[in-house]
Amino acid sequence: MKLRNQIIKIIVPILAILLSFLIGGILIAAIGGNPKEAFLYLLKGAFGSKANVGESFVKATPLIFTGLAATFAYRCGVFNLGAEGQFVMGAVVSVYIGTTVTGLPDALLITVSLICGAITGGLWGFIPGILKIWRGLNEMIVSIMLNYVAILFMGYLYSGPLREGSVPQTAAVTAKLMRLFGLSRMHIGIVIAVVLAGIIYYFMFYTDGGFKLRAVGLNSTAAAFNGFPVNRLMILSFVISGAIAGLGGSVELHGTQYRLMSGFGQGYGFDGVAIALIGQLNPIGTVLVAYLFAVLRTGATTMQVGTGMPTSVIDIIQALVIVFAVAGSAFVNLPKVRQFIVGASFPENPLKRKKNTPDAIEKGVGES
Amino acid sequence: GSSQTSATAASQAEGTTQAATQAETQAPDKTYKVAMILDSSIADGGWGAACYNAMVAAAAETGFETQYTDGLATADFASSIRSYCDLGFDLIFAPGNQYSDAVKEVAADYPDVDFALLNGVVETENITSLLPDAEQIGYMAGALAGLMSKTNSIGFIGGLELDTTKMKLAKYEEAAKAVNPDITVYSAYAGSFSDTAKGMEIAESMISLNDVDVMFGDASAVDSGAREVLANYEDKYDIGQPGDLLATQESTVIIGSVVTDNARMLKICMEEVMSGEFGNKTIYGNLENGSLSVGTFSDAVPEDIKAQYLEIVEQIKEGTFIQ
Amino acid sequence: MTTIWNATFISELLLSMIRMATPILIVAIAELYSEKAGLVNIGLDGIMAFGSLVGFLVSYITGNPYLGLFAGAFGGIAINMVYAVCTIQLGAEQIVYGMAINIFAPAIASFIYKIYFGISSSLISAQLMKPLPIPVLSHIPYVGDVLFNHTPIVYLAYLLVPLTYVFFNKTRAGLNYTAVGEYPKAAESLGINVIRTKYIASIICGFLAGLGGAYLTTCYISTYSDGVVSGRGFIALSAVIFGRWAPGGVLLAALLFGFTDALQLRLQVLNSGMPYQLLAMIPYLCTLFVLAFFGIKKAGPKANGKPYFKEER
Amino acid sequence: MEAFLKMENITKKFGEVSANKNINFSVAAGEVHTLLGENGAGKSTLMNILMGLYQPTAGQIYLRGEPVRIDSPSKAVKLGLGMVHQHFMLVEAMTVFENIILGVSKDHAVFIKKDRMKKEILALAARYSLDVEIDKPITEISVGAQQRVEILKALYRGAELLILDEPTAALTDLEVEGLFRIIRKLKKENKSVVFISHKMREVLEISDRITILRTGETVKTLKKEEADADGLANLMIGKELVLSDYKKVASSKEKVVSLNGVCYQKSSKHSGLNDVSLEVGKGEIVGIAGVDGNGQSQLAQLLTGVIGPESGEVFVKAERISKYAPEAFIMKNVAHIPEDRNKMGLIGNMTVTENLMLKRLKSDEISYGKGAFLRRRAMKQSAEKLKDKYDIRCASTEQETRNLSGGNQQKIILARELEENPDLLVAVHPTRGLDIGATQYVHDAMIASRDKGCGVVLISADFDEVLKLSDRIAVMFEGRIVGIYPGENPPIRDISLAMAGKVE
Ligand SMILES: Nc1ncnc2c1ncn2[C@@H]1O[C@H](COP(=O)(O)OP(=O)(O)OP(=O)(O)O)[C@@H](O)[C@H]1O
Ligand SMILES: Nc1ncnc2c1ncn2[C@@H]1O[C@H](COP(=O)(O)OP(=O)(O)OP(=O)(O)O)[C@@H](O)[C@H]1O
Ligand SMILES: [Mg+2]
Ligand SMILES: [Mg+2]
Repeated sequence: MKLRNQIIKIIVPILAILLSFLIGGILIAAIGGNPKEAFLYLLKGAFGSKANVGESFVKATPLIFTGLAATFAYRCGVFNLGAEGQFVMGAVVSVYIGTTVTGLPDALLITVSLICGAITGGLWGFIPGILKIWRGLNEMIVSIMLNYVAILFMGYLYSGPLREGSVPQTAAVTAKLMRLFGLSRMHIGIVIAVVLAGIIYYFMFYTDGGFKLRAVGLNSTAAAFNGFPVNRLMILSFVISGAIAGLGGSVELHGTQYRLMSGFGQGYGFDGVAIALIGQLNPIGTVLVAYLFAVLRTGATTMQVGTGMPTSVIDIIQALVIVFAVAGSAFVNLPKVRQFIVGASFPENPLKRKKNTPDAIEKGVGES
Repeated sequence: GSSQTSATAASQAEGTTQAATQAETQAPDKTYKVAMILDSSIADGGWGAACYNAMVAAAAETGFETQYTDGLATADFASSIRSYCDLGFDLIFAPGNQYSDAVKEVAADYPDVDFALLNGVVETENITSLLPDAEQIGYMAGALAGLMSKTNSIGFIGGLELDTTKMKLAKYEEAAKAVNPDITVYSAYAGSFSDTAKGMEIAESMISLNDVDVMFGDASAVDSGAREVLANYEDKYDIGQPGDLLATQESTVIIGSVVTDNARMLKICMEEVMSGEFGNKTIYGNLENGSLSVGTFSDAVPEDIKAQYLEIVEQIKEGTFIQ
Repeated sequence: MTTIWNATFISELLLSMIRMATPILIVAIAELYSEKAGLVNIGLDGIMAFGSLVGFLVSYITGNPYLGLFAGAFGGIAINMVYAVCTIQLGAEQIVYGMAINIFAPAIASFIYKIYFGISSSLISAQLMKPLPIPVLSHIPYVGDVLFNHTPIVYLAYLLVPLTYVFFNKTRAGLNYTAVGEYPKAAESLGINVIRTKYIASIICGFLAGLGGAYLTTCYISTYSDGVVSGRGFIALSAVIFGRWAPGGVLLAALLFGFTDALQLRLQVLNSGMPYQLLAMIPYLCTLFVLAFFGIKKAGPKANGKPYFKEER
Repeated sequence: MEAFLKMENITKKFGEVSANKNINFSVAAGEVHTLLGENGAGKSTLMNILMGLYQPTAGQIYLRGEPVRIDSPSKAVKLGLGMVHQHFMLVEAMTVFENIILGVSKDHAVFIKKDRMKKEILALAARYSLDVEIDKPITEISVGAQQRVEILKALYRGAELLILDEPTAALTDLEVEGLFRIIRKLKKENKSVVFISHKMREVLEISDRITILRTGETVKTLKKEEADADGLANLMIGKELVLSDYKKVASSKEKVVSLNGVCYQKSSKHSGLNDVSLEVGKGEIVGIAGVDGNGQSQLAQLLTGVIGPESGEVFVKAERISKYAPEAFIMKNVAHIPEDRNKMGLIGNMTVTENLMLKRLKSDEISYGKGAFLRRRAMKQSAEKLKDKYDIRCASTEQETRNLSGGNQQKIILARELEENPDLLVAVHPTRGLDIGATQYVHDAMIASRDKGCGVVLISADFDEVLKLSDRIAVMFEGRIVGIYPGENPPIRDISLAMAGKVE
C-alpha cells in the first residue's frame, strides 16, 4: 500500500504533463500549427544536443535555489514570497565583489563572493522575519515590497554607480564558475544546488533542528508548549531561506549571467514557490520539479523558434502542468477517490492533504 | 511573446521573385533566413515595431525569409539565439545593445552564422554593429521641439537609461536651447519600455507642473501613453521616432518624426551575408548616408517653421548646427 | 521649488493619486471578498491581465468601452473559476493556484491578442471611456476636478467601499459570509452553505479583478500590451493586508500607494538629476515604514487559505 | 409516548470505518434521551447525521411520524432541530450577538435589525435563565457562558429537539446544575433533548431513557429506572469495569515547587493570578478546584513557563526560577498535560512516533551527536514500546495523530510526559471528553507517577475527579487561592462554597 502511494505520487505529475501537452497540442492545431512537429521540436530542444541538455541544467539551477528557499520557509510555516529580492541582493553583492576585488585567485574569490551573497540574502530575509516577530507584520506583503525595493536598487546600481558601457548594466565578473562536461553553459552551480538540496533534506528530516522547524510550521503553539524556541526558529528559517535564495543569485551571477542588467532574476521567486509546492515541500521533489520546469523551458525555446508558434503557448502549457499536477494530487487525496484507489488497506482515514498548509502561516506569532 | 514565419503572403511572393533574380549568381536554390529577437513586443508602436518593420522591409528587398521571437526574458536571450542558429538561420538581428553578451557568446560557437547588433559596438568576424547616430536624432528632435514650443517648456521621456537615450536627451536639450534660449527641458525615465500608464502619468505631470507643450520620447509603448494624454489638450504635440509615424497612423498630436531607416542598414547586412563579406565593421546611420531622415509633418507645423527646421536639419547634416 | 506646492500642483497630484489608486482599489476589494470567504487569491495579476485583454478586445470590436468593461469583468470570472474549482472542490493549495493563474492568464491573453490581430506591428487602440463629470459638483474649484470629473467606473470603485462596509457590517448575508472565512465548520452547522458562499466569493473576486484589469484598457490607456498590469495585483494584495481586511483600511492603503506613486513621478520630473529608481522605491518603502510604525497584529480571517471539506473532522 | 424523532437502521461509513451500523434510535416529545458510549462509539456521528452535516450511507429518519431527508443543516434547522456541538461552533472574531444570529433566516430582511433581535434574544435568555453578555466578543466570556450561547443559538432558531453533545465536559458542577435546570424547563415545554455524556452521575440524574452504543452499534436502550452506574459502564465497554480506589497520602516535606506571592495581570478576574502562594510536595497530588476561568489556565501556564509572573517568585526544587520559558521548565524536569491537547499538546500533522519523541530529540537513545542525526529506526522502536506500554490504540505509529480519538491522543501526551519520570506534573483537564475506560487509565497513570515521587498539580473542572485524586485540594476564585483543604475526607460543602467565593 505504501508502494501504491509512491506510484500514485509519480503517476499524477506524469499524467498532468501529458494532459497539458494534449491541450497545448490542441491549441497549436487550432491556430493552424502542426502539434506533432511542434512537440518534436520541443524534444529536440530539450535533449537534441549536448548544448541543449546542458541548457536545461543551466535553467534549472536558479529554480532549484528559489524552490529550496520556499521549501525551507514554508516548512517552518512562514510565507516568504521574497526569494526574488533575496536572489537579486545576493547577486548584487557578488557583482560588487566580483568586479572590485582584485588579486585573489578565482576559486577563492568565488567562494568569498558566494558566501557574501548568501549572507546578504539572509539579511534581506531577516527583515520580513524580524518585522513579523517584532511588529506582527504579515511577511507576505513585507517580502513582496522588499522584492520591488531590491529590483529597483539593482536597477539603480546598474544604471548608476556600477554601470559600465552603453547599456545600463554592470561590468561582467571575470571569476566564473567552472563549466561541466562541455555541456555548453552548464556549470558547477547545478552541483552546488543539488548538494544543498541533499543537505536541506538531511537537516529537515534527520536533525533535531529540522524536526523543531517542521513542528513550528505545523503547530507553533504546541511547539512552544513543548519548549521549542518558536520565534528564534522562525527568524532562523527566514534567514536561511533568504540565504539560500541569495546564494542562488550569486551562483546565477558567477555561473550564467556574469553581470547585472534589466530583468536579472525576474520571476524566479514566484516560480520557486510553485515549484516547492508541487514538489510537496520536499527538497528532493523540489529539485526534480525544477529540472522538469527547466526542461520544458529549454524545449519550449526551440519549439517556438522552430514552429513560429507564439511563446505564450509554452506559458500556457507550463501553467497547465501546475494546474493539473496540483489538482491531480488534491483529487487523489479526496477521501472518496482515495478509498477507491487504496482500497481496503486503510483502517483510519489517512488524509494527507493538510500537510502542505502549515497552520502557523496565517497566525500571528506570540499571540498564544 | 510570439513569432511568425515570414512576412505576409503578398510581400513574401514579391520578395522571392526579387531574391531569385538577385541570388542567381550565388547558390540558386538557397533561401536565406533572418531572425530577430526582442525583449519587448513587436506591436509596441515604437522601437519593437520599427525594428520588426525594418527587418521585414529589408527582407522583402533581399528575399530573406523572416522570423522573430518577442517578449523574451533576459535569461532566454542566449538560448533563443542558439535555437535559431541550430535551425540554420543565416543572420540574427539583435536590435539593442542589451543583447551584446548573448550575441557574443553564441556567435563564438556558431562562426557560420552572422549577427547584426543594432546600437552595438562589437565588431568580430561574424558580428556587425549598426549604429544610428543618437546625437543627430537628439538634435533633430530638439530643434523641432524648440521651434514649436510656445510655452518654452518641452519634455522628454526615457525608457531605460541607455547611453543612446542619454545622448538623445543631452542633444535634444542643446538643440532646443540653440533655437530658443528660453527653453527649459523636463525629463523623466519610466524604467520600462512597456508601462503605458507610466507614460500617461509622466506626461500628465509634466503638463500640469511645467506646462510642457512639446514632447519627445525614447521609450516605445510608454511614449504612446504620453501621446494619449497630449491628445486631451489643445496645442500639445509629440515628436515620433524611430519610424515615420504619420505615414502609418493618424494623429492630432504627432507633428513629425525623426526617422531612422534601420531597414537600409539591415539591407546592407543581408547583402553582405549573401556576398560573404559580412563582419568586422560598424555600419553608421546618419543624415549623410540617408539612414536618418525627416518624416511627414502634420498641418500643425506652420510653413515658416517647417522651412526653418529643414534648414537646421541641413546644418546638422553638414555638422555646422552646433560646433 | 516652493512655488511648486501651490493649489494646482496639489489638486493635480490628488487627481493623479485617484487615477492610480482606482484599479488597485477595485482589485483590492476583489481580494477582500475572496479572503473574507477564506480564499487567499494571489492570482490577481493574472485575472487583471485577462480582464484587460478581454476588455480591450470587446471595446475595440464593438467600439463601446462600457461593453468592454463588463466583458472584462466576466472574463475575470471565467479565469477565476479555474482557481475556484480546484481550491474549493478539490481543496488544492490556494497559493499554487494563484501562481498558476498568474502564469496562465497573461499567457492566454497574449495568445488571444496574437491570434486575433495576427502578426502586426501596429499599435492598435480602442475607444476610451469618457469622463462623466457630475453636474455642479465638478465645477467646484480644485476639488471638482479631483473628485467629480471621472469615468463612471471611478465613482463605482469608491462607492464600493461604503457598500462593502455596509455589506460586511450591517447585513445578514455579510455576517454569514464572514463566518465562512472565520470558521466554515460553524457556518455549515448553522445552515450557511459554505461551498456556495466560496463560489460566490470567487465570482465576485473574478468580476472585480477582471473589472480592475479592464479599467486599465478601457478607461486608462487605449492600447493593450503584454504586461499592462505590471504588478498591480500584488500591490492590491498588499493593500488588503495593509488595510486590515476592512474596506476603509483598504481604501486608505490604495490611496497611499496611489499618492506615493503619483508623488514620486512628480519628484522625478522636478529633479531630473536624482536616480529614478530611488524615487520609485518611495511607495514600497513608505508602505513598509507605515506598517512597521503602526504594526499589524490582526491576522485576517481565521480559516484563510485553508481548504474546507464537508464531513471532515 | 409518541416518537418525535425516529432514526431507523442508520449506517455511516467513513472510508472503511463504519462509525454507525444499523442504528435505531428514537426520541419522544418532552423526553431526555441519553446516548452513552466509549470514545469513538459513534455518538457524535449519529447526531451529525441528524443535523444534516453528514449524509448517512443507509437508513431513514422520521420526524413527527413523517419520513424526512435532511440533506443540509439549514434543512435540519427548518425541521426544528438544534445541536450544541462537542467542539463549540463559535466564531471567535464575532460577538455573542453576532454568533447567535448567524445564518438565521427567519424573515427575509437584508439588514441586521439589531435592536429588535437583541430584544428577542434577551427575552429568550430570561425565559430559560441563560445569563449571557450579549455584546461581548465571544473570546472574552467563559466556557460556561459560551455553552449558554450555544444553547441560545439553538433555541433562537426555534429548536424543538435539542442535541447536547458532551455539554458538561467543560462545566463545573455548579454550571451543570444550571444546565440541568434549563433541560428540565425545556422538558416542561414539551421539547425533546438528546444528551451525550461520559459521566454516569449526570446521565442517571437527567435522562428518561438511555441508549448505549458500542463500536457503532446499538447495544441496548434502557429506561432510567432499569439503569445503574455499574451496569451502564459494563454495557458500554462490553466487559466488567473494575473501578480503582486510590489511597490518599500525606504531604512530604520536600517541595518540588513553591509559589510565593505570585501575581499575573491581577486586575483581571478571569485570567489573572492575585498573590498566589502554593506548595507541592514530592509524591503528592494537589488538586485545584474552581469554576473554569478563575485563573487556572494562567496558573498552569505559569507552572510550565509559558508565562512569567509580574511579581512574586517561583521555586522549582528549591531553585528560584529566573527565566520563564517552557524550555527552562522542561530542563528542570517539569511535565505538562496542557488543557487543549490538539492546540497545545500535539502536532496533529506529525506522526505518533514524532509526537512521542518531541521532548527527547537530543537523547542518545534516538540520536547521534545530540540531535545532529536522528535515528529514525530507533525512534520508531522506542515509539512502539511506548505504544504498548501506554496502550495507545492506533493503526500504526506512522499515522498522523490528528486522526486518532481523543483518548488515544491523550495517552500519547501522557506517555511523552510521564515516561521521563518528571519531578513535577502539571495536568490540566487531563480526562476532558474521555470515556470511562480511558479516564481510568489516565487516573491510574497519574497515581502511579505520584507514587514514584512526582509532585502533581491537577487542574480540573470535574469536581469528582479532583476529589478522587487529590491529596490536598486548593480552591481558586478570581485569581486567588481562597482555601486549601485535605484530600482525605474533604469538607465538600466548604469547598463548594469556596468555589463560589464564599469563605467563612
Ligand atoms: N491600515 C490602516 N492604517 C491606518 N488606519 C487605518 C487602517 N485601517 C483602518 N484604519 C482606520 O480605522 C478606521 C476603521 O476602518 P473601517 O471602517 O474600514 O473598519 P471597521 O469595520 O470600522 O473596523 P473593524 O475591522 O474593527 O470592524 C478607518 O476610518 C481608518 O481611519
Ligand atoms: N469526519 C470523519 N472522517 C473520518 N472518520 C470519522 C469522522 N468522524 C468520525 N469518524 C470516525 O467514526 C468513529 C465514530 O466517531 P464519533 O466522533 O461519532 O465518536 P463519539 O462516539 O462521538 O466519540 P467521543 O466520545 O470521543 O466524542 C470514530 O472511529 C472516528 O474515528
Ligand atoms: Mg467593521
Ligand atoms: Mg463525540
